[in-house]
Amino acid sequence: MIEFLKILCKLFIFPGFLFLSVYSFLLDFLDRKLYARMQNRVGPPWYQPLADFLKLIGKKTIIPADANAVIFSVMPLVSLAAVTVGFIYLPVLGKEAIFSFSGDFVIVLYLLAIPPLAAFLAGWYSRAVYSTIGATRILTQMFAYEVPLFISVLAPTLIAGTWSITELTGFYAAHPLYIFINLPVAITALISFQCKLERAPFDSPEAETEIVSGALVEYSGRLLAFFKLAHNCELLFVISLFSAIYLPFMTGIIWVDFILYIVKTLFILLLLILMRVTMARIEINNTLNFCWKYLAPVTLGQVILNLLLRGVL
Amino acid sequence: MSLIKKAIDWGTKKSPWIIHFNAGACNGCDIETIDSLTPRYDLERVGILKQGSPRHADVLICTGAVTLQTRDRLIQIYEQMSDPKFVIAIGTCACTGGIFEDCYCVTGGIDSVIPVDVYIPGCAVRPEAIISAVDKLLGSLDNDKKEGGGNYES
Amino acid sequence: MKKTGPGRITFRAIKNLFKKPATTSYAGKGKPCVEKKYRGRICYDKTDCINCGLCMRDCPTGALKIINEGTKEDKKLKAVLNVGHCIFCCQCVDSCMKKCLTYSQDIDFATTNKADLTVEL
Amino acid sequence: MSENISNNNKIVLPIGPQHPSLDEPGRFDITLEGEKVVNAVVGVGYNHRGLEKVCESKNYIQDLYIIERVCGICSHSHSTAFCMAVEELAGVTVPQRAEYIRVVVAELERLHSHLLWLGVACHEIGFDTMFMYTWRDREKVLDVLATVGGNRVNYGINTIGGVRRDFNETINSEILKTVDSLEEDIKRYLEIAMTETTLISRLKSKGKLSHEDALKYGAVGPVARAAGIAIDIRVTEPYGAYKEIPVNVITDTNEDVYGRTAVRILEMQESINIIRYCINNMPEGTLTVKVPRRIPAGEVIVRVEAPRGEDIHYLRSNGTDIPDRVRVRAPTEANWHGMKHMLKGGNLADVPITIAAIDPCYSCTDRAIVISSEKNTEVMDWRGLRRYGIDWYKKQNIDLTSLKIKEV
Ligand code: SF4
Ligand code: SF4
Ligand code: SF4
Ligand code: SF4
Ligand code: SF4
Ligand code: SF4
Ligand code: SF4
Ligand code: SF4
Repeated sequence: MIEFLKILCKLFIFPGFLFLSVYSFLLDFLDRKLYARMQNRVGPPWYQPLADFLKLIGKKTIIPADANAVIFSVMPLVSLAAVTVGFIYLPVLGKEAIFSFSGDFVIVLYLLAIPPLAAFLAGWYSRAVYSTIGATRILTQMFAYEVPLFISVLAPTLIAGTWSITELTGFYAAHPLYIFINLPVAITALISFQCKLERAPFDSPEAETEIVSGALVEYSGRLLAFFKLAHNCELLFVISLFSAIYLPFMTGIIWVDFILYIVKTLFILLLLILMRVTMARIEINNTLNFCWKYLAPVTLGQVILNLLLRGVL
Repeated sequence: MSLIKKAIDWGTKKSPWIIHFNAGACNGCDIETIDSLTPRYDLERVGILKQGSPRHADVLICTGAVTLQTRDRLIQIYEQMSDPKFVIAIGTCACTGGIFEDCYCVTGGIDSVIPVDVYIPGCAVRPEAIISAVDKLLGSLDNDKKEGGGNYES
Repeated sequence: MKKTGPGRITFRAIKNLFKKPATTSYAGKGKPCVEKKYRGRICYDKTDCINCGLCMRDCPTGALKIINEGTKEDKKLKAVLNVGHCIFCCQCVDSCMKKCLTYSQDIDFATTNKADLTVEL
Repeated sequence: MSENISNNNKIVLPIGPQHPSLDEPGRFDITLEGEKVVNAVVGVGYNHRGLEKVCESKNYIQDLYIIERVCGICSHSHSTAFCMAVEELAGVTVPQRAEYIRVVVAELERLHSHLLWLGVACHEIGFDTMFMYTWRDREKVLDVLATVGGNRVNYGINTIGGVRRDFNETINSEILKTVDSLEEDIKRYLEIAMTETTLISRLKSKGKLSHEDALKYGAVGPVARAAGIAIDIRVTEPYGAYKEIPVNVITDTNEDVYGRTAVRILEMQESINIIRYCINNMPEGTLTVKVPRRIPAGEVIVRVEAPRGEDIHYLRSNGTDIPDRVRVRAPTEANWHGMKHMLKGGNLADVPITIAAIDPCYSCTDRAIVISSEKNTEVMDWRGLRRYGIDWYKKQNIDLTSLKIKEV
C-alpha cells in the first residue's frame, strides 16, 4: 500500500505532473523575463504565466462554426497528455526516471512527435486560412527537423548500447568523458529542438507578422490555455531530455543531482533564449535547406563515428 | 468554487492581452501604442502582451475616429473576441472624433460603434497615459465586477 | 566588407542582462515625468479675459468655450473645455491677446466615464 | 473563411484590415500557390476620413492642425508644405531663423521616422530584439522633439508665417548631445545590417523594383533612391533653408529591400550632419512674420521631401480666410503603384517585409472609399462616375456630354 502511494505521489506530485506544470510555468517566466532583459526591458512579473493560464481558463471558449468541433476541442488535451506521459520516462531526481523500461527511448521519441501533429490537426480542422497555412508550415517544418533530431538523439545510444533513457544516463554518468564525443550532435540537437519548439528563428509556423499566430488562430479560452500549457510543458520536456542525454553529469547524491538538474535545465534554457534573441526569422524553405544540408550530414557523420568508436571502446 | 472564481478574477486582472485596431487614426496614437510595448515603457511589466488574433485577446485597443469603411471590421473584431472583453479608446479621435469629427466619412468615436470601457484623450496620447489607463481599467474591475462586453447596437 | 554570420548581437544581448533596463519607473501610480514645456491641458485665468472669442475662433475642434454667465457690464466668465475634443495644439494660447490661457503639463486624463471629459477650467 | 481555399491549390489570403503586421488598416488579398505569391490585390481606403473636404470649411489656422494630422509620422512635413503654400499665396517671406528651425525639426523627424521604420522592418522579419533596440534609441529623438515642439507626435512647431517656438542654448546642446549618441547607434545598425546573415537573407533580393520599373511606377523617396534614382526634393528643388544647406543624395543600386534599408540608415547619418550644420549656422532674428487672415486668391503647388519621399500639396484660395481646395499627395500614395509588382513571385514570408519596405502608412493615402455597410452602394470607376455625373446633371437640364475627357 505504502509503495503504491509512493508511486502515486511520484506520478502526480513530485517529480510528476505537479512538478512538471509548476516548473514549466517557471521556465516560461524565465524565458520571457530573460528575453525581455536582453532587449533592455523589465519584463513580466514572476506570476505572469500562471495569471495568463488562469485568465484563459476563465474566458469563454469559442468554437468556430466551420471547424470540426471534436478534433478542435480534443487536440489541446492530446498534446498535453503526450507531453505529460513522456515526462515520466525522463530522469529528474537523480538518474532514475519515475518509470523506465528497456525500450522507453522509442516511446519518448514518438510522444515527442505528437504535440506538433496535434497542432497541425488543430490548425487544419479549424478551417481558417491562416490556420491552414500555419498547419502546412508545421508539417513542412517537421519534415525538416525530424530526421536530424532523431539521429542526433539516437547517436549517443550507439555508444551506450541501450534503448532506455535511465540506462543511457547511467552509462554516461559513469563515463563522463564520453559525452564530449557527442558534442557535434548535442549542437545539432539543440538547434533541432529549437526548431521543434517553433521558437525564433524557426518560428515561421506561427509567424505573427505573416499568418497571425499560425495553427492556433481560432483558439480561445480554455482550449488555448491547454495548448499554451502543453507548449510550456513541451519546453520543459525537451530541455530535460536534452540534459538527460547530453549533460548527464551526476554526483550520485539524489538532492545534489536534483539541484544539478535545475542548473542544467536553466543553462539549456539560456542557450535556447540566446538563439531566439539574436536572429531574424528564417524562411520556411531556408529552414528546410538548412536542416537537410547542414544538420543531417553532421548527425550522420556522428552516427558513423559512434559506430566505429563502439568497436574501440 | 469561489476560490476558483477568485483565482480567475486575479488572472484576468494580471494578464490583459491586447489587440490593436486602427479605425482611421492618423498613426500618431498607433505608434504611441506600439511604443508603449518597447523598452522605455514596456507594458509587459503589467502583463500586457500584444496578440495578433482577436480570439486570443481580452482588450481591444482602438484608435481613430472610425471611418465608414473600417466600421464593419471593427464590429467584426469585437464580436470575434471572447468574453470577458474590454475596449480602450486611445486618442482624442477615438474618444469623440476629435479633429476629424466634422469629416464626412467618419462616424465619430469608437463608442458610436461599440461600447468603450476606458477613454484616453490626447493627441497623441503619451505612453504614460496608456499605462495609467490600463491601471484604471484593471482598477475598475475591482469596483463593480464589470463583465465587459455590454450590449450595443450596430 | 566585414565577415558575416548569424547571431551578431549575442554579446550585446548578454551584456544587457547585467545592465539596468531602459524602462521608466512609472507604472500607473503617481505622476508621470513629462518634459517641461510639453503641451498638456490648457489653463484659464479669467482676470484679464475680455470675452473676445479669438481663442474659440481659431480652435480647430471647438473644444473650448468661454461662457459669460453674467451681463455685458458685469462679466461672470468661465471656460469649459472638452478634453475629449481638444487636440492640445495650444492654438488658443497663441491666439489670446490678453494671455489668459496657458498650458500645463497635465496629460493623464484617462477615464472610464465619458462625462468626466468635460471640465470647467 | 473556408471559401478562400479553392480546389486548385490556390489560397487567397486576406491580410488586413486588421493584421499584426499592419498597424494601420489596409488590405491585401494575396493569392498563394503553396508559399508562392501569384497575385496581389491592394485595397486601400480604410483610413479615408475626408479631411481635404473638411479643410474647405475651416480657416487656414485651423486647417494647419488638420493637415498636421494627416499623419502622425510626417506631421511636420505636411504642416511645412501647407504653411509654405499659404505663405507663397500671401506673398510673405519667412524669417531665416524660422526656416532653419523648420529644417532641424524636419531632419529630427526624418531620424525618428527612419528609426521607426527600421524597427518595424525588423519586427516584420521576426527580429524583435532589433525592433526593441531601435525603438529604444528612437525615444531619444522623441524626447528632443517633445522639448522643442511640445508634443511627441504632432510637434506643432509650424505656424503660418514662421515657427511657434524658439531654440535656445539648452535646446541646442541637448539636440547636439542626442545627435552624437545617435551617431554611435547608427553605426551599430549599419554594422548589424551588413553582417547578420539571417537579416541579410531576409532582405536581399526581396521586393525587387528595378530602375526602369521604379521610373515607370513613379516611385519616390527611399524606394526610388534604392533603385538608383537620385531624386530628393531637398536637392533637386531646394526649398526653405535647404537652399543654403549642403545635402547629399543617398542612392543604392540593390533595387531591393536591402537597398532600401541601407539608404535609410545612411540617410540618418546625413540628417545628423544637416542638424549639426543648422545648429552651428543658425541665424538670429525673429520667428514669425505677420500673415493676413484673408489669403489672396490664387493657386499653388508645393513640394517637400518627407521621410518617405516627395510630398505634394496643392492649395487654391479664393480670397477669403477659408481655402477653396486643399489637395495632399503624400509619398506613400506614389509608392503604392509598384506594390503588386514587388509582391508577385515572392514568398508569403516576404510579403510583410516587402510591404513594410515602402514604409506604408495609409493615413494620407486613402482616398477611394467603399462603404459596405449600406445597401445599394456601388463602387464606380472613373468612367462610371463621369457617366453618373452627366446623368445627374441631365436631370437638372444641364448637358455635359459635349465635354470630353481623355479616355485612359
Ligand atoms: S488623437 Fe490625434 S494623434 Fe491620435 S490618432 Fe487622432 S489625430 Fe492622430
Ligand atoms: S482670446 Fe483670450 S481674452 Fe479672448 S475670450 Fe479667449 S481667453 Fe478671453
Ligand atoms: S488646445 Fe487646441 S484644440 Fe484644445 S482648446 Fe486650445 S485650440 Fe482648441
Ligand atoms: S467628390 Fe463629391 S462627395 Fe467626394 S469629397 Fe468631393 S464633393 Fe464630396
Ligand atoms: S507617407 Fe506615411 S508617414 Fe508620411 S504622411 Fe503619409 S501616412 Fe504619414
Ligand atoms: S478632376 Fe481635375 S479639376 Fe477636378 S478636382 Fe480633380 S484635379 Fe481638380
Ligand atoms: S493622385 Fe491620382 S493620378 Fe496621382 S498617383 Fe494617385 S491615382 Fe494616380
Ligand atoms: S485621402 Fe486622406 S487627405 Fe484625402 S480626403 Fe481622404 S483622408 Fe483626407
